[in-house]
Amino acid sequence: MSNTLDAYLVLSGLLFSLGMFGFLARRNAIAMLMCIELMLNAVNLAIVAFGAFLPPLRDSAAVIALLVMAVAAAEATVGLAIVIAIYRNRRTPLVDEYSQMRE
Amino acid sequence: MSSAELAALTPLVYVIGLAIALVVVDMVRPGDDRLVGILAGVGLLIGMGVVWLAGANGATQEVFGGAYRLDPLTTFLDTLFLVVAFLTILFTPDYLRPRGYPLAEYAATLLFAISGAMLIAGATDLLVLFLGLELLVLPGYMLTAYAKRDGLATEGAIKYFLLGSFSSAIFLFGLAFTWGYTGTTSVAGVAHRLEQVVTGQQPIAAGLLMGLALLTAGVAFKIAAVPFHYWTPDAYQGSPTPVTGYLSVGPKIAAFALILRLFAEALAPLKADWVAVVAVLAVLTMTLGNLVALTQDNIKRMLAYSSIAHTGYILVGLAAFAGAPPGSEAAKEGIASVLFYAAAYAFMNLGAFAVVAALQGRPGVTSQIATFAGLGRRAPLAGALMLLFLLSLTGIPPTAGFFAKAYVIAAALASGGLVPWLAVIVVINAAIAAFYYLRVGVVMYMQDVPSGAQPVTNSLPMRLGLVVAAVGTVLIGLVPGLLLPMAQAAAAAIL
Amino acid sequence: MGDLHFASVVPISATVAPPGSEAMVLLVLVVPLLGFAVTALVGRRLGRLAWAFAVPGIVFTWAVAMVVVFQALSGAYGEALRFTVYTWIPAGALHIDFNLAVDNLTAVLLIVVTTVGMLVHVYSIGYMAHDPGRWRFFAYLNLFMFSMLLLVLADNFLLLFAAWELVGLCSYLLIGFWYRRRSAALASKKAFLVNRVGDLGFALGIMAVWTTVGTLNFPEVFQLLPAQLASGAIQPWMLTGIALLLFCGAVGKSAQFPLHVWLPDAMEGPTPVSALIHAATMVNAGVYFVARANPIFSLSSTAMLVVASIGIFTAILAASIALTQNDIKRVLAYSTLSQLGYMFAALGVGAYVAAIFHLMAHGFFKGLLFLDSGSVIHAVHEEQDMNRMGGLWRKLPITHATMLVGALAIAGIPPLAGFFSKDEILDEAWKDGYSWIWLVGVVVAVLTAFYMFRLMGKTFYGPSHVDPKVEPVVHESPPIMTVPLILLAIPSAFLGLLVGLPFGASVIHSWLGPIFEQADANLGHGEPTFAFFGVDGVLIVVSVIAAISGLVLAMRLFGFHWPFTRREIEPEPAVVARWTDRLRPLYRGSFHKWWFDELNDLIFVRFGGVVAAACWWFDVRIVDGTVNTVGRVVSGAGREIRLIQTGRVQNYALGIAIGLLIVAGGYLLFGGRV
Amino acid sequence: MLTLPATIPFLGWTWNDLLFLVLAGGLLGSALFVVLGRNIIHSGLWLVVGFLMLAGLYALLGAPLLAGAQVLVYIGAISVLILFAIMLTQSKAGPARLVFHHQAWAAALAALGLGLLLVIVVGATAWPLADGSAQPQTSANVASALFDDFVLPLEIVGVLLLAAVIGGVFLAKKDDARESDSDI
Amino acid sequence: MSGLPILSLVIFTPLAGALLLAFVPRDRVALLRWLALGTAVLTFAWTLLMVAGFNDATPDRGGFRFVEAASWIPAFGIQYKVGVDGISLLMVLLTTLLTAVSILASFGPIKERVKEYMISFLVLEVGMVGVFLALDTFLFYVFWEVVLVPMYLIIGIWGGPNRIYATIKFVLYTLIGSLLMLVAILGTAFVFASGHGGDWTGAFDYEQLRGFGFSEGVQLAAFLAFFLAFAIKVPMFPFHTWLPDAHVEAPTAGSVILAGVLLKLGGYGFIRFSLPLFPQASHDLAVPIIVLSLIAIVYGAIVALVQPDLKKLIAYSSVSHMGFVTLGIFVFQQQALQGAVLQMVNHGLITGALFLLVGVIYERTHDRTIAKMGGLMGTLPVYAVVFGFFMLASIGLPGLSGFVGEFMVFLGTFAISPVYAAVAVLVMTIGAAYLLWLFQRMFTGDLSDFLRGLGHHLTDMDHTEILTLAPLAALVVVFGVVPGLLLGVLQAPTDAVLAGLHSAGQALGGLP
Repeated sequence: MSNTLDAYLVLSGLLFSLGMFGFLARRNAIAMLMCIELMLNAVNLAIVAFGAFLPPLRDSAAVIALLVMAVAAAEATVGLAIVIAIYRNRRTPLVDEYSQMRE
Repeated sequence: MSSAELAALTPLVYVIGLAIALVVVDMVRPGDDRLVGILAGVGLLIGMGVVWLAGANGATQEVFGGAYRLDPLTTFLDTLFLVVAFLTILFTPDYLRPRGYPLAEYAATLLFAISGAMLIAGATDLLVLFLGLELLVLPGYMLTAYAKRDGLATEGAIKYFLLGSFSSAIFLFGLAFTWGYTGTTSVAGVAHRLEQVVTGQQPIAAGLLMGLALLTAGVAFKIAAVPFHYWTPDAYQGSPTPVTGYLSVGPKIAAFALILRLFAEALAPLKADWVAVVAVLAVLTMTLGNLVALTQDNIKRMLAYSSIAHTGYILVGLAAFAGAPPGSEAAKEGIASVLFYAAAYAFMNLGAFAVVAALQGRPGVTSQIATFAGLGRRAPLAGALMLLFLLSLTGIPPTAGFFAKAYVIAAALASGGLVPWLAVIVVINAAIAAFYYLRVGVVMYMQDVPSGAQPVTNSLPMRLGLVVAAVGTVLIGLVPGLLLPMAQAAAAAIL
Repeated sequence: MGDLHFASVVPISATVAPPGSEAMVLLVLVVPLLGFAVTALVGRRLGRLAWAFAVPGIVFTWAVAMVVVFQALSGAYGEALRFTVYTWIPAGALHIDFNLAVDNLTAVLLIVVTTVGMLVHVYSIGYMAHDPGRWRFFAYLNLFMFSMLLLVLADNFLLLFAAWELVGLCSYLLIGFWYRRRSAALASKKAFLVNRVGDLGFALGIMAVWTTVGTLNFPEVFQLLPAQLASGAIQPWMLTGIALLLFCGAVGKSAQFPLHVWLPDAMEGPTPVSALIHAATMVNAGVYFVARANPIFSLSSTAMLVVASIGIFTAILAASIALTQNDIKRVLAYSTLSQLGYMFAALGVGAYVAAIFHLMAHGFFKGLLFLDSGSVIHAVHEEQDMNRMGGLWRKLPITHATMLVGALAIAGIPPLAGFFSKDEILDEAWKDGYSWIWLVGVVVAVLTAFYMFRLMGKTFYGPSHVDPKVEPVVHESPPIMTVPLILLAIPSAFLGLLVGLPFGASVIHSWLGPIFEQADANLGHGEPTFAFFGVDGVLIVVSVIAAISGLVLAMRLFGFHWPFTRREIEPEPAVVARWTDRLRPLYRGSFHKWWFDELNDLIFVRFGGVVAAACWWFDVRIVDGTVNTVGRVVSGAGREIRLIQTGRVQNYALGIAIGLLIVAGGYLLFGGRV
Repeated sequence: MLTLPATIPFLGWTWNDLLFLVLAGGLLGSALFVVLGRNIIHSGLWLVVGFLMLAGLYALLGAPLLAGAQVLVYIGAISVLILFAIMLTQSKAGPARLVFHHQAWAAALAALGLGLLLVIVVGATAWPLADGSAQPQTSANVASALFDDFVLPLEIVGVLLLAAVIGGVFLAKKDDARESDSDI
Repeated sequence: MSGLPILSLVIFTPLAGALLLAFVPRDRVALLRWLALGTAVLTFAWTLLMVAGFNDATPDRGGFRFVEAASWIPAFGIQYKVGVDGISLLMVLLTTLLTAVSILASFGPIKERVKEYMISFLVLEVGMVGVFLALDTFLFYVFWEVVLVPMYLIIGIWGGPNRIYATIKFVLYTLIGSLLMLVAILGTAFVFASGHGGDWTGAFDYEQLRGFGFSEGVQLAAFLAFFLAFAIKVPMFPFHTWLPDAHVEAPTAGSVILAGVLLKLGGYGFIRFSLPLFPQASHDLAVPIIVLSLIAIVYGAIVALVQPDLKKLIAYSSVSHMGFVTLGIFVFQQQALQGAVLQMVNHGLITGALFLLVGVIYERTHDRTIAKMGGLMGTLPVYAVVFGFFMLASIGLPGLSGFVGEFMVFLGTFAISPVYAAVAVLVMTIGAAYLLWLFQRMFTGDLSDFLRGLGHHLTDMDHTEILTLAPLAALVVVFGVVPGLLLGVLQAPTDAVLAGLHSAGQALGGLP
């Protein structure tokens, strides 16, 4: 089981879905950000799994996963900066209260 | 790194270097917006020269083992991105200065974003594409939030950021699937592998299709296609107006560049599968964009919906490519029409937002359409230019928007399958769109100047930028032959 | 630019006409036109002398016309003088010239038109002397002369139609001359519109002619249509159709039933206008046209029957109305209708010469009668109600005398003009087997004599009912008016003797006979025969008795004054009242003109108004409503759809997720190619 | 040394299988806590746990280098960043009364749908390049790939991080200028 | 004058004038007005020069003269190609004349934003003239749309109280039609190009397209798209409801141009494009179009009867009169086709004049309600006479220009079907009815209380007003008496149109 690609991919898919659920359901901006991290990690898991089970991809997988981690870090930086900026304005981290612009 | 590689990368490196230089200048002479502005403007003009020198011979040059390619498409798009950046820089100071925001970080961030766009333009590797995309959008989020004390700007930014990251994750998952299936990150490699799948008459694996779906959703978000468009109105409305102008043009065209590299090049063998989705998205996008724009009272929001509609028109060009037989003349026209539309759209849409920005030269001026009342008398030149841009957006000849639309329609007609019917939907939409564009004209020219309206004064860069946008809009419409061969050459490069 | 064919004055007739003939004919047209132009442009500045260009011009025209008439009747032009002035409509196959023709028929019409026209112009100098709009009047009148002359000179259908419309226009302008009067404005409009109804048919008829034979020139059409009928190229029903369509125009212009309603109202115009246009000339255009088109009509017995029936029906209908009218001009107007009906009856039975003869005679005496009535009206200060006249013969001797001549002439008392022409109509109707027409015609003759002398009686005889304020100042008109009366009375009295004798081979027959040869051949009429002591004589006696009986009855009831004696017959209002009472339903019908105006009002004004209002409603609510609804639906859709933009990120994300699921589902369901 | 049986008794699983199950369960469990946790700080901590589990899975997949990187980047950098941000943005009122949005049920349906779809798709796909078993990587290979084939992406990531830092600093910097009005 | 690019001069002189005006300060009102008028008159003079040289110029294979061609967008074979034949000659003449007249007529009424107004008018002229002269379908479309914007501004800025509704309706309505036409233009070009192995050279060239011979399906689709554009412009029933609104709200000169020229764009389009390019489809759809035309003719007249507003009445009369144009075109008869062109010219002159006359009274009363008028004949005799003159011309009085065209249309229609002709001639009566009734209500009787209340403001026409109307009146008479002036140049082009139609196949059934 641990030696099949499908198992890892299913795990990755479930993690991705779970992250998505959180993203759709949570109200707190930082919680949503964490959910995005979960989703990115799910992708990374898939990438690593591909690398492990598909021989031609073995070397590149690790590199790609590393780069994705870096991107995730950059995204988190920007996201948290924005969260802090809006928190200064609105004094709440709850995203669904940021609905001054609509329709 | 060979000298050839260096030469091919020069434009990209130059722009990144320029961005860093701006940061450095700001450290040396903090708060000197004037210097920063001149440096950025002149630097970008030189950048265009660099792009042209690099791509002068029109040949295709692959570097980094096929990860980056300098071809006519790259040159075309790079030039366009630099023009967008240049105009955005020109339009910005009038907005930022009265509100007390520095220009240096803004300009640097913008240039980082542009370097991302340029990377996409030349990327022929899935990973590079993804990184380019991130390099494009991350600064975009920050630009949206640039007026950080402004509640709406930050609201727009966080919406943009959250949804953008969400879609990036989706997109990345799609890339992973594609990569896992084809075993390569190279665009050419993917295309080659898929070609084998298609010609081998093998059933297309579910995993590949899922990857396709994830990729579609990811890019549809970036170009703001319905139903992935939700972020657009809020982000556009909230952003500082010059940023809105940039957002409506830069990331959108870059995302289309991504589509060209990814869908039209790597996934081209599967185009029979995705053409229907593109067509449906095109119809939904233009129709919803136009219908909702009809009811808007805020011009930035209205133009946001309008830009959604324009995404739909450009998608028609893409559908024209996808619907035509591979390698055919019609397929090339499809791509060329996308590029042409993008260029025309850049000038007219930036111009329209620039006029809005020009009116907001003082803090507290809203972007409600009512602000435009009597503009034709209050500021005849601004009014006339706005009218010009609006007419171009409507698609009235002899403006850029007209020929762009005509080109897209022609491409659709030349395509196969049901794609020609999109042409009819385009024109019906254009007629609907005319209503809200004309409504602004009505407000500007047919309503009285509100009492207490302040005179509109603009700086030299703003005026220069408006003139450039206007000249571009008229020139592309009047003499499309200037741009057309370039667009066609660029299109030919990826077929 | 275009290729213009000013083929100036190219004669195409076989006989070489005297040099300058064409120029003279053109002169007849050009002078009134110039008179119109000059008067219209400078007339206002001429003040009282507004007639200074118009009237001398028409006198000159008359003189030239008389030369033309003389040459035509003397055979100097041969069969006819035809020439083209220029090409009016050069449109490929449709080639229509501005071409004119003078033949004997035209000549006879020219006599009536120019003579009556000239006299009316002269008379108008006096009649309109005090009207501030006299310059307009003379301008219009000259334009009318031009149009009417063009009408009789035109040598193709379209040119005739053009003139036809132009005379209609002049009629419109002159009826509505006193524009401040609402009744005048309404009457002028009515005249134009009713005429236009007839013209619809006329126009269609012309189109049918062109479509059938490809030309509109009279000689060619009259040659080609019978030929095509003979060769079977067209069916008889087509010819009948063409004839009836053309006849529609005549019905309108000559005010025949059912388009007769405009003529009585047309009396709102100044009296000289009534005399010239609505009695002597324009209304005869229909008669002229049917006579002109005799080669067509005579080929269709149906068309002939229709013409005859409508004519005789109009004759009796109008006569019956004339019996009870009190407006002096209306009586004359209905009389005109009635007499025109006679002419159509004649045309219908094939008595073309008789019809034209009557046209000519009627032109003179009816013109005279109208001018007389104008003189009377003038004298009693614009009063037209005969109940407020009476006993005027003493104060208006010349008017009375000339009007008496006219009345006797129209009543058909020998040897005045009306006797000859009317008798010939009745005679031919009987001889051609239309005994019912004859019978009705005789009844009409009785009625004619009766209402004319009712008019005479109420106007001139018996006690005066004139407004006491006006009574003392009533006086005879100035010579400028009375001289034309006398001049018109002469032909009214003697025309018959001049051209109507000898019976059966009269002068007018010799003039017009050749014109109608083709028709006579078509109808199988042989050489005219006349037996004074046979059927013709009997018929003459019967019609004379009829006329005299009507006349005598009217004299008894409404009074009379024998000329040159002191004998007077006093009117009997009591008897009149008694009979009126007894015949109440008939009287009411006659008095209300058999309710035709009310019927028209109901159909066209009220019902038409409802239809028009309904159409407008349809336009605003349905057609435009649809357009606006589309707009509303579109913007409404926008307003609904914008609600999905809730402003909440999670909603957006959910939308994206659902979109992703749909896209994925779509790919997976439809993408798996085998 | 105690040697473990080749397979787990009774179940017939390999030890790796057990390890996988434990790590996978732990990953999903901690993710569930992240998603469902009422207290955002607890969510953040559970996220760290989740990252750890993932690092274990990477090791299990024969990519110890990545496992290390996961620990360093995610736990060392990102999680800390997030926890700081949580601290900065927690209002004194404590956790919000409503953790979940009204549409949570719809979100659950959508997520369930996507999860099912992914599972089905994965199950239905035969990856053409698969040879069936996991192979360990060597860091030398990774390094050569990183600095040879992937030198461009690497440099781009550097630029990306630079851009993020420059912008992030500007945004997060508290400046003294007055709060400006919104120019809607 | 050989070598002189006369057509380009006609097209671009107004543009040059507009650019010149852009640099004149806006407070120099008199200068602006006279410059605009001068430009328009100069353009008209160029037109006269063109007319003068018309017969001597050698026509090209397609019968066009003074042809100028230059490559514009080479990638698609799109050209700047202009040329003139008899039909466009007349249309251009009408356009340049009416523009000059309109500008002159605007001197008094337009007091605000004169600069923008005059520029709009001159740009409008560029578009209109361009439409008539373009021999490249793409160029044609460009000019077609150029017309839209200035008219949008003219109605929207200088119009009446409900001008915004009217102008937006006008633009949207027109745009829907024309955009579909754009699709058809591009589609036909594409079909042409594929027929030539993907070579786009000549794909928009009118003369080459004319000889191409599209398949029946393409013809039908393209015809319908063109039809919608032209039918809206004409406007044909049931696409006409923009017209009354636009007319009522437009300033006087705007109405003149709208009725005088803009409606002609549709009729011209039918003759120039629909028939020659899509003969088969024209045949197939002729009967429905004829029926629509007949409905327009009668219905427009009936609705005109009950209009309370002077301008609306004339607007509906335009619907009716333009019905003759489409009727004349689609019966495919020489006479009718020439008649249709004549009718376009005449309608332009006459209705243009009528709108000017409405403007005259509106300037004095600021009202157009017919019910408030009455008895003007006594107070404004000159006005009454001029109005009456053009009213009669509109009714179709022989001797004035309206008659010949109308009659020729009737004649051609009769040849197809007497029934159609019978329906069409109904308007001889109804048309007379609404105009005469109008005249009666406005001019006869005593001066109405409303008008009496205006006192000395109610003056007769001044010299400028007479001057604007004089050329129109003169032409109405000249063209009525000597229609050969117009017909002479129409023979060749109408022949060409009909020859194309007949060679395309079966003729329409009907009477022999």
